[in-house]
Amino acid sequence: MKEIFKLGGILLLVTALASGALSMVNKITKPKIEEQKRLVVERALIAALPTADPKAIEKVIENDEILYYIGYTTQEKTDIAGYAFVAKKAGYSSVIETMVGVDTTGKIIGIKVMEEKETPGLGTKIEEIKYGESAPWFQLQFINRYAGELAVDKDNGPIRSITGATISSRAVTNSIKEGLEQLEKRLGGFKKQANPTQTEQVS
Amino acid sequence: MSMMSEFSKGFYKENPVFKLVLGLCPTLAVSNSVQNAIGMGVAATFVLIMSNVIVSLIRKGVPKKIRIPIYIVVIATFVTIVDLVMAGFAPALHKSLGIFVPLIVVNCIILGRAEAFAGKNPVFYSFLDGLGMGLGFTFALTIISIVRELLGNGSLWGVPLMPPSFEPVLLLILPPGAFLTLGLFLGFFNWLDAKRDA
Amino acid sequence: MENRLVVSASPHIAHKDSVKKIMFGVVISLLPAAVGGVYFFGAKAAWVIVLAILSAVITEALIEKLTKKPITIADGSAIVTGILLAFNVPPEVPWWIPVIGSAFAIAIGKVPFGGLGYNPMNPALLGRAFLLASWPSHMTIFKTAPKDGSLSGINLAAIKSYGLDAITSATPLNVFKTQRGILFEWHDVLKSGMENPALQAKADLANNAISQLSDSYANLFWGRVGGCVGETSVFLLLIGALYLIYKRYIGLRIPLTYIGTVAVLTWLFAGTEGLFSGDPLFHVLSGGLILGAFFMATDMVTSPVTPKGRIWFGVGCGVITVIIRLVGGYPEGVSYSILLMNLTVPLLDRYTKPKTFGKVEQK
Amino acid sequence: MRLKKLTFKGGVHPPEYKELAEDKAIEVMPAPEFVVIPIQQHIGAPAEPVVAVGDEVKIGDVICQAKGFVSVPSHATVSGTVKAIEPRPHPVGGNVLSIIIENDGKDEWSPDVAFDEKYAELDADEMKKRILNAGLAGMGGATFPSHVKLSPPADKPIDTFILNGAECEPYLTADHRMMLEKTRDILEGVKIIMKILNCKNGYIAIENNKPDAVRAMRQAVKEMKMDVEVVSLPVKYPQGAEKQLIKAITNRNVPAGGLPMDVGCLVHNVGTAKAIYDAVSSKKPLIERVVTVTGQGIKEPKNVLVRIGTPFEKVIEFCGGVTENTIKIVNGGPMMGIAQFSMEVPVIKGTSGILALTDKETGMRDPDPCIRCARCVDVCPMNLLPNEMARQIEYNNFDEAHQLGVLDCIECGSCSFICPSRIRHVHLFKYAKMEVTKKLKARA
Amino acid sequence: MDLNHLFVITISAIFINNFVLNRFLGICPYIGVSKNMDSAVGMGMAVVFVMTLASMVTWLIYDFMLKPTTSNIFYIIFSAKEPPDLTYLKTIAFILVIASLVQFVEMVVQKVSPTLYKSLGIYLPLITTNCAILGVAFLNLDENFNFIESIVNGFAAGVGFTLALVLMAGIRERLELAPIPKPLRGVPIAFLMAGLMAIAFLGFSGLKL
Ligand SMILES: Cc1cc2nc3c(=O)[nH]c(=O)nc-3n(C[C@H](O)[C@H](O)[C@H](O)COP(=O)(O)O)c2cc1C
Ligand SMILES: Cc1cc2nc3c(=O)[nH]c(=O)nc-3n(C[C@H](O)[C@H](O)[C@H](O)COP(=O)(O)O)c2cc1C
Ligand SMILES: Cc1cc2nc3c(=O)[nH]c(=O)nc-3n(C[C@H](O)[C@H](O)[C@H](O)COP(=O)(O)O)c2cc1C
Ligand SMILES: Cc1cc2nc3c(=O)[nH]c(=O)nc-3n(C[C@H](O)[C@H](O)[C@H](O)CO)c2cc1C
Ligand code: SF4
Ligand code: SF4
Ligand code: SF4
Ligand code: SF4
Ligand code: FES
Repeated sequence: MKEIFKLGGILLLVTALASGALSMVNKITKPKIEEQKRLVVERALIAALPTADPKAIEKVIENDEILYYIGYTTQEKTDIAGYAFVAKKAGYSSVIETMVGVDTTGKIIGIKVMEEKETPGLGTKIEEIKYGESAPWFQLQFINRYAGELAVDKDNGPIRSITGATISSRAVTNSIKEGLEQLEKRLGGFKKQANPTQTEQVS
Repeated sequence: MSMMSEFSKGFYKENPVFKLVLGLCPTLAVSNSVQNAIGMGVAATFVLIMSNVIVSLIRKGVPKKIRIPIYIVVIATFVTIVDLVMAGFAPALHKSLGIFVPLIVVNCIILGRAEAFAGKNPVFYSFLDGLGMGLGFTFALTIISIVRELLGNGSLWGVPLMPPSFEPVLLLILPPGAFLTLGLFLGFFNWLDAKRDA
Repeated sequence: MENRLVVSASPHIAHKDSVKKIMFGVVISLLPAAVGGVYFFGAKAAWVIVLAILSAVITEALIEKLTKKPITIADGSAIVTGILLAFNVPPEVPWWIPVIGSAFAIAIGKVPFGGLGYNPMNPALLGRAFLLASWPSHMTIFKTAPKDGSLSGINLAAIKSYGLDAITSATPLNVFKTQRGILFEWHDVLKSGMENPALQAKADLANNAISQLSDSYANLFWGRVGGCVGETSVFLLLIGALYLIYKRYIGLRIPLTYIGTVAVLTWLFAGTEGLFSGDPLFHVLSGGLILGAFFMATDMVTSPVTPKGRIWFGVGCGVITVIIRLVGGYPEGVSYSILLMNLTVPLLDRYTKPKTFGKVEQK
Repeated sequence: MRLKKLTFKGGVHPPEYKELAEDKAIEVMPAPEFVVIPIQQHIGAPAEPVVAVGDEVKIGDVICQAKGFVSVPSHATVSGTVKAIEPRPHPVGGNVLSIIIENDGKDEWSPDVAFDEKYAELDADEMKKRILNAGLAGMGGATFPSHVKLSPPADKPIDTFILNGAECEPYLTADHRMMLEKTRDILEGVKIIMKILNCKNGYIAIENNKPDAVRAMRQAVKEMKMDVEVVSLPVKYPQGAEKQLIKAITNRNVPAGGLPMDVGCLVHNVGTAKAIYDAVSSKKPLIERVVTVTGQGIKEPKNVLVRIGTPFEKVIEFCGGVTENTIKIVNGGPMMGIAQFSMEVPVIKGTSGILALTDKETGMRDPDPCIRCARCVDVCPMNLLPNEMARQIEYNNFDEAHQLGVLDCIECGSCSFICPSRIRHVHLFKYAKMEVTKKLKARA
Repeated sequence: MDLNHLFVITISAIFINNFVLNRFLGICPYIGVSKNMDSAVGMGMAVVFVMTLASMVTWLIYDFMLKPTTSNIFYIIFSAKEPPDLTYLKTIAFILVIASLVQFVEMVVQKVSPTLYKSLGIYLPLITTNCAILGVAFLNLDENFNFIESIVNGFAAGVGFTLALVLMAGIRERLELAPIPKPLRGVPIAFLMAGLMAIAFLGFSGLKL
């Protein structure tokens, strides 16, 4: 019995030491990790709203849910550069999340796929950057298009789908289209000032 | 025992993957690209070295009965360090290695070396053993991933290398490709050994 | 004279069949469908078949030569594998697809396990699954419409009159799957009470397309539809199957339970208007079901030896085929269902071992 | 009136080749210059020689005496001098102590042998004694002592007797000819057996490829006013195996490892029935039997009445000798018979046929790998998995083979016959049975 | 509780994302214990049991001890100012909990049912440091599963593991009796077979329920 307590004590001590050491490491890395998480969204927003001032992007929240973002051209927040939102839809083997930015007329000005776990080599081509190019060719096709045009070639639209990954291509395309339609409803039509319930400064 | 052999045995003679057939899950899971393979290899090597060193240091003071739990705590500590640092400084790698980073804890190479070697040998040898085994593991991961990435994606370290007309053998970077490649490598090394012994 | 006497255990006479005879029997039984493939899809289909056979045979001979084993290509099993692989790829694939597929089938699927008789899974289907996973674009795109027919099997007149051309550039099962998806989407929209005129138009088209599919039985039966080289003509395949049955090279347990299960399950679940609204005949005639049921699920090496085991094997193939066709990631499920059931063969054999004669009354 | 099809599960249809000899009436072969009579021609304990070298014997004299209950005596089959008592090659294998008698050509009979008018009134015990004294061992091939079979324990009464005239083995026609030529003798034998056992149901089972035998039997049964049924069975090997025969006729399953008497049945071969008649009516011992000498290798296939102990060579000579391309000499039928090293071996009580097979007939080839075609499984009358057992035995896994039921195998050879890969199942199973019994004994 | 959702989790864990064939977890026992059917079944049952239990326990630990919420027990016991974020200790906590849990189960089983111990117990120590068990705990976190979902996922993952293991065992018993080329015998052929199995399981990929 006594031995058990002794051994238990030693084990506890070792664990406590280890936890102590880890809490120190954690102090150093924690801010870094949180920064990384924020950067993912931030980078996506910058990509989606290239005309907005990165420091002047607000999120529109309702019931703890981010509905969309508003980007202003300057920090004075006088002119709206555009809106951004996250489009989601199930692809082949995962839910694909894309940050989409539109200008006030509803024209897409930037997109970035944030999250997907599609089949490597097939579905993941939605993020593929061809050698020598600077942006994923699949995503570039969406720039300057309006909701009405969005459909992949198999559905007689102009978006060239990835060979062998029509499902992923369709998921991205349709999620953006639906997101845009929803945003339009929320804004009460494009080219109009929205009526946000609550706004808050991002970054 | 020679220092050189403690270090070099991990590469071929006692290669953890090809010869000891240990640590298979990460080997299969992250060998789909050279980047992942080397990232995982370095992470595991770090944990191996550090846990070997610490275990060797404390080997005399640890009661026999609870040595395994204590080793596990030591290993888990270093794994957590790797996990946190990777999340903070190499988020992309962290994401693509996924749960296989924390799972280094249960990678039997590490506990195996602690138990079989570091618990019985002085610090410097344990360090060499950890380094050698870790590099051996990294080496195994790397050559598997070279085959898989080059043929399965037409690239190495993400850089396209094959002529544009090459159509990659996608299966190789899918799960079945991992099993098949490892199986063929294991068979190939058995064959090599048999040929050398003959 | 005396020293010439051979002493061996009984029996002292043997049936005249041999492995070689059986394998070449299968080759003969596949000829009608092969000729049909060439007739419907043109010379490139012939190329695919020839390349697949050559690759299978050469791969087997080469490995055996390198490993200094007896060369076994004369037994004909590699030829069967080659033909069946060719039957399972689209006619317009690049030349290296059948070559690599056959090589994989033999070099990975057969030889490492000990060669003929020991491979646990169907080599030809492994070859196909390998090709499908590696080069899905080549393996899922069908461009060649058969002679005298359309890819989807829908009659050309109907295509024109219904304005279906946009959705009929695919094989019948492809059309079925995508159009059924649209209908379900439309049902959801209807239920939610929203309006969506664009979708409604699509749903109307989908309804037309599906009803046209049902009217294409004759095309499916004769083979005037798109698809893989050897899978399209039910008629020609059945001629070969009858020959095999007549020769007793295959039994009926697997094919009948397989096809029966598919028919029942599709009748139950494959409709768009609830239970019992499916079209079993369409499902039995389309895709590679007939090819799979008579020529591939019956591969004796990779199917159970016990009578009951063969029945469960057929049922299992049927269930998985229907699951994949209705909710899976592919329009067609025959290949994968057979491969998956191959995995269960040792278990089936084990748990369906017949009771020894005389053991029945004991206990 | 039977509605069920009279058959059993499994079985094969080998080519019959019965036409070679079925129309040949039984010919009596003259006694040879010498005979070789092994002391063991039956299942059970070997008999004990009671003559010495140099002794003079007459036909029917006992030359070796039964030793124990499961054993039978043997008799001199020619008159003459005992020349030697030494091991000689035996058709069932190995060398067995044999009594060699030189024929003096006089054909003198032992005085005991005489027709007894009142034999039918003898009681069962006396009949059984005569049967034992006549040295009867089953002539269907298994050579089990007949008197033992006819003495079931009191708790296992036998209500059904089946006369086995199936002769399902290809080539063999001896039983067929006997049923045509000795119809009445056989039926008298049946009467005796049914009397000994006091059983009510009698069946005479004949495969329907012998319609003339069925007709002859039916006719004779009617004439003799016997209450037995002549059953015509579909042609399928091994229809004559007793468990399968009992299943086909009575639909009873003899338990695995059990005996026919466990289900109240007894089966005897037609040759045995005739011998029983001879033994009981005339005290005539078993000194000769009908042998079918046939096969493509025999120049003049015949059914021959041969003295027990006649060397194969002589019998074959009597049938014109063998052709050049003969590669196999078999004692028995082609499915279960035993291939011989030499033609010196003698005809014994269980020799139903002598086959000379040519290379073409045997279709011998080296085995291919098993392709799991399951034909062997489909044909096995015992419902075993021959392919699995064979594979386990090839890897010396006798425990697994035992579990798969190798001891239940009746060695009918259907599996090997049908196998396209020419797997030598029966060879493996015989070997495995030995190993398994050895192991079981060691364990016990 | 949405039963449909639980059904999807189950099917996904067994067939679509099979632990062994798709996620590469538990490969060592999969290769090591699949030579014989009886041990495969024993190991499988042990894994199902421990995975379910581990999913349950680690979920509780994570939600009530590590996560910075107001129901964190350290927050309650020490009445700290704000809930502590101890999530960085999850690896160390999980492995210790799983290891002691398995030990405890082993002891209980040994006491309560010696027969069960005989068939199951010998596999328990092997499982302690098996990545499949720890893996399921992390996956439950990754997927944000709630308590019930975690348990269902743990159970189904175990079943998926057992399925792959038992199928493999059946096939390997047959491969023992095959003339496999020497260098491939044993582990290499098992990997090739696993690869072919994984190809067959691709048939389930993209299943939409
Ligand atoms: C192993 C495997 C993984 C797949 N992964 C994806 C995927 O990530 N995204 C996708 O859209 N389709 C995927 N597919 C589906 C097929 O490629 C499917 O045929 C294709 O999506 C249909 O597109 P197509 O119309 O271009 O042929 C996968 C197929 C296989 C065999
Ligand atoms: C496979 C097999 C086939 C047999 N075929 C026959 C047959 O056709 N005729 C026959 O009389 N005995 C046949 N027998 C022998 C019988 O089972 C049984 O031993 C015999 O009929 C008993 O009679 P007996 O004691 O008079 O020899 C066969 C045995 C086996 C194992
Ligand atoms: C050890 C042994 C004991 C036997 N005991 C009897 C018996 O008591 N009664 C009986 O009718 N047959 C008995 N038999 C004979 C069998 O029933 C059967 O006739 C004989 O084995 C030959 O049959 P077969 O030619 O079908 O193989 C016995 C056989 C053996 C091997
Ligand atoms: C009826 C029958 C069906 C066959 N089906 C196939 C098949 O689907 N795929 C294949 O590779 N070989 C098939 N074969 C050939 C042979 O069995 C095959 O090559 C072996 O699986 C290789 O060991 C078949 C053979 C027969 C007799
Ligand atoms: S961690 Fe365990 S299961 Fe994995 S390789 Fe090591 S011993 Fe095997
Ligand atoms: S011994 Fe042979 S021929 Fe005679 S009855 Fe039996 S099986 Fe038929
Ligand atoms: S020899 Fe044995 S295993 Fe073969 S068929 Fe006859 S009873 Fe069955
Ligand atoms: S008949 Fe021959 S090849 Fe066919 S399963 Fe039986 S043993 Fe194998
Ligand atoms: S089981 Fe070995 S590392 Fe996963």
